[in-house]
Amino acid sequence: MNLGIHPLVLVTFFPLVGFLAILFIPGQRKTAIRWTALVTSLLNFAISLWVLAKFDRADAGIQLALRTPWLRLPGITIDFFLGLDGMSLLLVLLTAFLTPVTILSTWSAVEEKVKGFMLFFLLLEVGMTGVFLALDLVLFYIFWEFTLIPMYFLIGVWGGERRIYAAVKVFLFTMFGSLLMLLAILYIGFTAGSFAWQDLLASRELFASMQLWLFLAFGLAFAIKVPMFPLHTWLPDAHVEAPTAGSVILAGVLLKMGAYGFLRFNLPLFPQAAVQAAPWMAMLAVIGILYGAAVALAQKDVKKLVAYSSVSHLGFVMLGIFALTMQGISGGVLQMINHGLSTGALFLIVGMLYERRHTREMSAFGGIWKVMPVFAALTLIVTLSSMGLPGLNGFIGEFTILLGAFSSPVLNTPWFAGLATAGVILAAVYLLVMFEKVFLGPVKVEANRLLKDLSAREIITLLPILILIFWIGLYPQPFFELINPSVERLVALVQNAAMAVH
Amino acid sequence: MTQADFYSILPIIVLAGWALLLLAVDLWIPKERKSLTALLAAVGLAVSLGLTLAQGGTSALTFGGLIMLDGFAVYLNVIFLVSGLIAVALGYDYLKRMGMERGEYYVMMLFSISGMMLITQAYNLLVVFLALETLSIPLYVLAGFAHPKLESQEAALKYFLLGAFSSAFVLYGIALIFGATATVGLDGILAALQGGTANPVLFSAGAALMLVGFGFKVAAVPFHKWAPDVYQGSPSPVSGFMSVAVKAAGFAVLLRIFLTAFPGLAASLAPAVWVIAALTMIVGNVMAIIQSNIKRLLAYSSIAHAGYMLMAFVPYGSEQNAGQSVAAMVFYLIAYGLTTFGAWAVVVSLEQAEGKGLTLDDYAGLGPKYPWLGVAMTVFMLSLTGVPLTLGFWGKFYLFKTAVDAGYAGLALVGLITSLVSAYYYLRVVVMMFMRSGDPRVRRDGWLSLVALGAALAVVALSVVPGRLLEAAANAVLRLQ
Amino acid sequence: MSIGAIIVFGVMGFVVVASAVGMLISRNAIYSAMFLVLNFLTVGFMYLSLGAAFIALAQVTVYAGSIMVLFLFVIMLLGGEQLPFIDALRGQRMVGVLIGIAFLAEIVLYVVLRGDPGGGISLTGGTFATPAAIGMLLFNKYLLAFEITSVLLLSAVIGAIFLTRSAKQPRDEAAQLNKE
Amino acid sequence: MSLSETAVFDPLFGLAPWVVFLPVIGILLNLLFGRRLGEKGIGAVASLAAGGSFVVSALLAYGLWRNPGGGTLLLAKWLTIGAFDVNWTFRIDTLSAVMMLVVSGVGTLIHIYSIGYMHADVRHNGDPSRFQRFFVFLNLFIAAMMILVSADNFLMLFVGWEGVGLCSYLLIGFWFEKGADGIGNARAGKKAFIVNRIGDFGLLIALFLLFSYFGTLNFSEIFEKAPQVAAAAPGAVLAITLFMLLGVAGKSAQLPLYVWLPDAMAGPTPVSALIHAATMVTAGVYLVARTQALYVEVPLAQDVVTWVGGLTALFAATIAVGQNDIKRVLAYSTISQLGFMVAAVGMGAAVAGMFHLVTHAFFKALLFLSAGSVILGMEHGREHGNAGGHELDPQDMRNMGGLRRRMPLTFWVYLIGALALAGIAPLAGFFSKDEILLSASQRQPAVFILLLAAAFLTAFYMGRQLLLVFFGRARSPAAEHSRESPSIVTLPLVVLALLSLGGGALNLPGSHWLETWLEHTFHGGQPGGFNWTVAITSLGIALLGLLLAWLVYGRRPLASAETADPLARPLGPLFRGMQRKWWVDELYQAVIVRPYYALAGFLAGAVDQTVIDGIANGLGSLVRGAAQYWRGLQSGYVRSYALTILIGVVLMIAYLALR
Amino acid sequence: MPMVYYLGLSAFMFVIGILGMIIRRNPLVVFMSLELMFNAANLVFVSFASYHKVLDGELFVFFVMTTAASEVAVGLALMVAIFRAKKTIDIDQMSSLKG
Repeated sequence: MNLGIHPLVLVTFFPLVGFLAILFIPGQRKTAIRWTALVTSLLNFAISLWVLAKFDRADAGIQLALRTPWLRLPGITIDFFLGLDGMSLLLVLLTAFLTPVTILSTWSAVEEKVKGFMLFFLLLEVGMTGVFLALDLVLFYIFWEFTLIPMYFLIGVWGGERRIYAAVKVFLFTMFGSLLMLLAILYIGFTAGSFAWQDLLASRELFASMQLWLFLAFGLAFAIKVPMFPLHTWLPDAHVEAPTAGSVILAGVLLKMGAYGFLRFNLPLFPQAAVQAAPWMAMLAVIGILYGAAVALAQKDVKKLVAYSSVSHLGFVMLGIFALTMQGISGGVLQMINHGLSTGALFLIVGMLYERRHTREMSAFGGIWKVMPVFAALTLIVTLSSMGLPGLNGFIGEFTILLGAFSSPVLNTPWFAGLATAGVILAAVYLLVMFEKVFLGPVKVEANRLLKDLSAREIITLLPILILIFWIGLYPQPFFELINPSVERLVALVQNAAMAVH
Repeated sequence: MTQADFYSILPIIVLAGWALLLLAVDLWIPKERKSLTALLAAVGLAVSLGLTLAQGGTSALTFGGLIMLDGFAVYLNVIFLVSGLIAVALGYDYLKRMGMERGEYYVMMLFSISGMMLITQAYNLLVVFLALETLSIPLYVLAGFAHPKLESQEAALKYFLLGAFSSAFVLYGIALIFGATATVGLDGILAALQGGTANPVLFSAGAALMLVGFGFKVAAVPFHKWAPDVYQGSPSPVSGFMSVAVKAAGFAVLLRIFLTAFPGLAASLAPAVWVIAALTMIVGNVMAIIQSNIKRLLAYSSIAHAGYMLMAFVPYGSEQNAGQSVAAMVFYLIAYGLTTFGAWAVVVSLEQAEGKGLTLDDYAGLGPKYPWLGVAMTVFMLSLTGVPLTLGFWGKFYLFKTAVDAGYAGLALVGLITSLVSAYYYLRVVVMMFMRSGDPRVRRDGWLSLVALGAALAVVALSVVPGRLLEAAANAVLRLQ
Repeated sequence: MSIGAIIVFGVMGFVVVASAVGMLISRNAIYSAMFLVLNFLTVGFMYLSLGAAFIALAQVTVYAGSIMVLFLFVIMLLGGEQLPFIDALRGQRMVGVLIGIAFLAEIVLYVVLRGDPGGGISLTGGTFATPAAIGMLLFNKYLLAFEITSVLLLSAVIGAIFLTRSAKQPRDEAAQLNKE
Repeated sequence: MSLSETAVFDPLFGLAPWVVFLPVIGILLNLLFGRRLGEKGIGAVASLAAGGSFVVSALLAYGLWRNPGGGTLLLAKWLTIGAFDVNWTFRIDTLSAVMMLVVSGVGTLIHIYSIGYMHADVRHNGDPSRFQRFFVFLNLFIAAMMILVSADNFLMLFVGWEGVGLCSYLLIGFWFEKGADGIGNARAGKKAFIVNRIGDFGLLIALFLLFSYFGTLNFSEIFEKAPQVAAAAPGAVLAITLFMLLGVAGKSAQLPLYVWLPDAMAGPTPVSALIHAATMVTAGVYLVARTQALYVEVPLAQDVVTWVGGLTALFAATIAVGQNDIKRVLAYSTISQLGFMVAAVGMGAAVAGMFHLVTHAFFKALLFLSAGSVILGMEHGREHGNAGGHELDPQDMRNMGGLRRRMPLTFWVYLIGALALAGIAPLAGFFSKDEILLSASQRQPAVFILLLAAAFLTAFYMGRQLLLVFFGRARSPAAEHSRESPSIVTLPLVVLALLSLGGGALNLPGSHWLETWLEHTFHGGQPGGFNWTVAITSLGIALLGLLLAWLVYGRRPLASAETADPLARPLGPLFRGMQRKWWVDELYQAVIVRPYYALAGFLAGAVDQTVIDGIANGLGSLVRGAAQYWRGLQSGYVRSYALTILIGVVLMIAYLALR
Repeated sequence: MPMVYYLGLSAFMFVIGILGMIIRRNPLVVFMSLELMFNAANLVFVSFASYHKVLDGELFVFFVMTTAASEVAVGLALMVAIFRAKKTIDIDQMSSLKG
């Protein structure tokens, strides 16, 4: 295959074209920079759709693989190895979809150092796409770590008041986990003689004796990223301080990298360990669901509330994954997309509020529905999607996850799913409280009376997300058709391991 | 002296000879035109570099067993010579700015590099000792080059006294090894060891004392304490040179002697080196986080990096790992050297007379004002942290891989955790540059910018295609024994 | 091994150690230097007794002679200052001595006694280390080393000149620092 | 019960999705073009959408008449994951047809009523732009409710189930800036949603259990397998039914989750009529009726359901006695009546329950809409009355009195509704309630007593309400200046009054028309009957209640709005309990709400910030502390450095020596 | 003579040299102590040269002397320079760089 036109290479590295173009635009020409970034990311979205068109839904395996040796170290070769299956394709699509949306949202939000912002943003897109496509452990690790850098700058330079604290915290937390993962990667490479995912899948017996430790090392990295309770404390800080676009991408895509890591590596490579750890992971997931929901309720800052809601939502994803059933995992994958859309949209909404009032304290608002009816209506839909109202996307994910977890033979008890279902109640509590405090009641603060309703650009920013929210809620079948084959394979693999364990 | 003998040390002869010549020529170069001296020094280094590269692929034991020419030596000599070129580039403008434009800088530099090249090629402990002194004595002078600035003098004195102290340990160690084996040639020592005629106690004690001496040179804990003070007090280009070239020389001789002559000692020394490596990584990184002076910060960082390299040194004794140990270490030397020199170039750019411009606060606002320099420094900091898409990542990756392959996952874990600590202080520099506002003053100098940007580019570009470099490192290994 | 030899060795050994201790504890640097000269001379005699005549000679001329004279010159130049007794580093002396003794014990107990190569040195082999033999070795096998030494000495000389010469014109900043 | 019965798929069944599509089209039209359509246009579009739905429902019913076996219609694949497979499938059978007819029929009437009511209401409340929003929500409700009742599987039912909850939330908080502290209405909406979510939690668990024991969520398959599964795992079916009961309790406002419904009266009156009286709240009853096949397998669950219904019926009735807000009385009455229905379906008398559901929809919608008419009249009177009593509550019955003369039409229809509710023969309520009482007397004598007591109280509080509102003298200027509502408001009242009058004909003893109709869906249900003893007892009790009400409130009408209730003295603390709703809200506040808030605060502050984040930051401080300590060792003294080297050497040699 | 005697004696010299480095504040005396350490090593070389009858040891001592000479040259020059600038040679005064 010709490297130059391989679709996966293109979809991964295309943003670099925009990167280079922006590099040569003078910093004062903000509009030109914005348009370049937007067009680049839109083209990349188109490329991702092209990849989708090339994808064979019936095939459960890795497709469109590209594998060339990259480095030869003594006894082992590191490959440049890209490839995708349904799960990764969906996440690549999500990335390519959210990036232009997010760039559009920065139109008026980012006025300072636009050039740098867009440069980092496009770099971030490269890193994120790479994470979902890389099938060589080392290549994966490189993309994984690389995403940290642009994110670090996005938070640290364009963030809020305590941005530096938040940026460093993000960096250190993530790095802590990934360093242990690196150790595990090295160990696997040493014992199995390869870093390529498919080789390792075939030869996982070679490191089976250590797999619980390897699972934990990988798991720590991913759990921090997800983030799972109690490793989540970086997230609220990061979200609160990050600029809107950063929060959207952070919640929308970066957190998914953790969950994706579990699916791509932890389950297939260490299946027995996964089965053994499943109850514990599920327990943490459930604690995360309930805890995140409770803590979210106590927040005064809208953004922090949404951040903690992420902890809760990602708990569902993790519960689904560690149900280790078809429904659980498929639901988990879909819920990743859902969370990306709903929470991403919520952050966009918070950003729109912040742009108007320069505060995110809920007490500064109230009665906004009266002033900004369109905004309120859109927010309501997003909020409902986030709390899992049937007919919208969130429900489909949560329901299938809970369904999968409830009858999971690995978890072997309905308690996890039962408690998690209680999280559905709590989600309604904090989200409705949020909606009430911001949008309902009388307009108490004078400054709020003059707020302008959404502009056409802002509506266009939200609209694609809303369409997907309804689409997935009402007709998720196409999405599941993408996910199911790969998940089926994965579940079969893990179930065999479970048999071996019991 | 046969032709082969001559050829094997030709680059050294040329360099030392050039230094003598330069010394003489410098007398006629007026004070305003010392740039000519710099240029001449660079030419000498370049010539020597060319000759060294021409030596590539050959392997010979010459001077009746005193000198070894092999891929390892060529590889490291290239490092030394390139370091020299960079140090000249860094020093050229710096000396002028600081009002100490003296030709001796270049002469001393060339002498010191000759010593380094010699120590890498030395195959006899006597030559090792002489080369050690040859590389050290000019450095004592260079450390005090900014005299009568007190800081510089203090640095020179500390470096001198402690350097001599550590030399004494090396010497005593050599003496014990001579006592144990009745020879000072590395081949003879190996033969004595393998023949079982060596006195094991004297031998291991001697080796331990030598380890102390070289540990001092590479600034391994607990022999590291000179480094922060000396790096801070010395002129910045010299500090940069020390943190790269001297460290490289220290590791070169360590590898040369221990791998060639002492492989049997590995088992008994491994735990000690393990502890030293761990301590070095811990202390270096932990101490760095509270530094506010950039030079001191880089000094502690260089201590930490010595620890990482020692990590790969721990398993040097086993047959299957020795090659990888060396490859990993020499590869890391390149990665670390490029990165560190780049960082020092930025430091030199910002340093002003009377030691101003050296605190972290002076870096505030660098990013927005001088984006290229800021980006370059960011690249260096990330590379030192070991974040992917920098050469530093591959370097660390290789080191950790070596440690893990040899069964030292615990040590690798220490390394990883301390890397995390290091991220904190490296990021502080980035934070300062990009996330705090300020108005830094930067010296615009072509050579400095070339070094900084060139190094940054190399660090990133080579990380994308590190294949050739890894190959070179792997080749540097095979001919060691 | 005759009693006489032991007595000679004992006396020399005592002088060596005593003069070393003397150097260590003399408060005046000149006394220290003189003790060190005595030490070097005694060691030189010991070399002689070991049959290393050439080295013994070099020891006396180079070490006890030129090097120590250089020391004395500098001591005179700097005024042989006696430093106040107050030690800024509390406990340094105590700990230093204790650890030094520990080190000595280690060397003696481990290196010297456990590493005892056995046997002794016959002090009669006069023909072994002749100056001629040394010369042959020096200019054949160690010719390179000899040449390295020349570079080494040269660089040391240049360094010494550099360090002392430019100090004649102290710069303003140095002067300022001195005032502080 | 099984698909196999669908011998003939009537072509009319193909229309089924339109019961949902039409309201959705209405929503879209009103959303997109609402501004241009104007109030009339909006109302017309929305009403036509609902009316169209009714027509489709009627056609479906006609189809069912031809092919009573019913059928299912697959609209689209929805979710397929492994063994889990659910689709958007509509189920057309006699039960769903009844529900569709009720929902769209009553719904259409209320849409029409709302055109007039909301025209006035948005102006009273000062935001005419919300007229459009109201009808969008109303249509959305119809759509969601239709999904609920026409679903062929539990998941689709759940979509409707929560969808109607959402509409309820939106409409309760329709005037979100009004109510206590300006936020009361919004809070009421939130409360409704959350309490319903608690119920939904139960329903969700039931769904999961269903899937894990039946492997499907389709009605027909589940009902078919029910006997086998119940035989194999009786505990599972019990759990399923009880968790489902939790959902029922939430949606149909049964103990202990009834608390949201009274507060829901914050919504505009048509909403109270449509959602919180006639249709949505009966979804729970519908669910139990729909899943009779499961309940009949576990008598214990049936008993529990019956008891919950019976207790709720009595409990809510007692509270209704103590209320002064005209709508709140009706709200508690609704809860009470829902108790009747739940008890009925719990006992297996599904037809009786459905019968009461239908008649209740008629007369309770009538009562609410009439109450709305009263409120409109009061609001009009408040604005035109000279005394500027703008704080005067137009819903407080103590402020009314004597409205009989000022609003005669409203009075008459109200009277019909009230008597129907009280169970006076031959109005609709009498027959349906009688059937329930009969079943209870046969199967659960204890519950029969409870229901009888509730029936007595029903008659009493309805009598009290009639007397307070329409009789005596006007007790406020607003009441004096009130006037009859416009015809667009009263027209639906008349229609509903007629239905309340004659609704009993649906299932008259003897004809049992409804029972025959529903039998196609409920197989093997016991045939209803008629028992003179029970009928006379219930009628007597109702009359007794009315008489007592007249004795207390009719003989000596309240003098003024401030006069204490005549019951307050004789009943003492008992009456206070009725008035204060037995302090249940306070109890929940103290036991659940406040502790949860406190817990959230504790977790966010003490646990999250202090402990968890503290550990991470503490590690950082630890490293920093170590560095500070070691910094002291880097003293700058060269001798100290030498000592460090020596220590290193000593340790190394020691290691070698001791190795 | 037993070899251990020489080893022992050199050990004493070496340790005393170390102590000089650690205890004394006069850099000249420190420097002398360093020379003492070198001499200790030399003694080992010479005695082992005689013991093994291998001349390399003695030659080593010769080279040590030359390096010692060059070190002394640089070291003393440094001290002189410092004395000129600071008017004192107390090495404890040279502790401004720390931490």
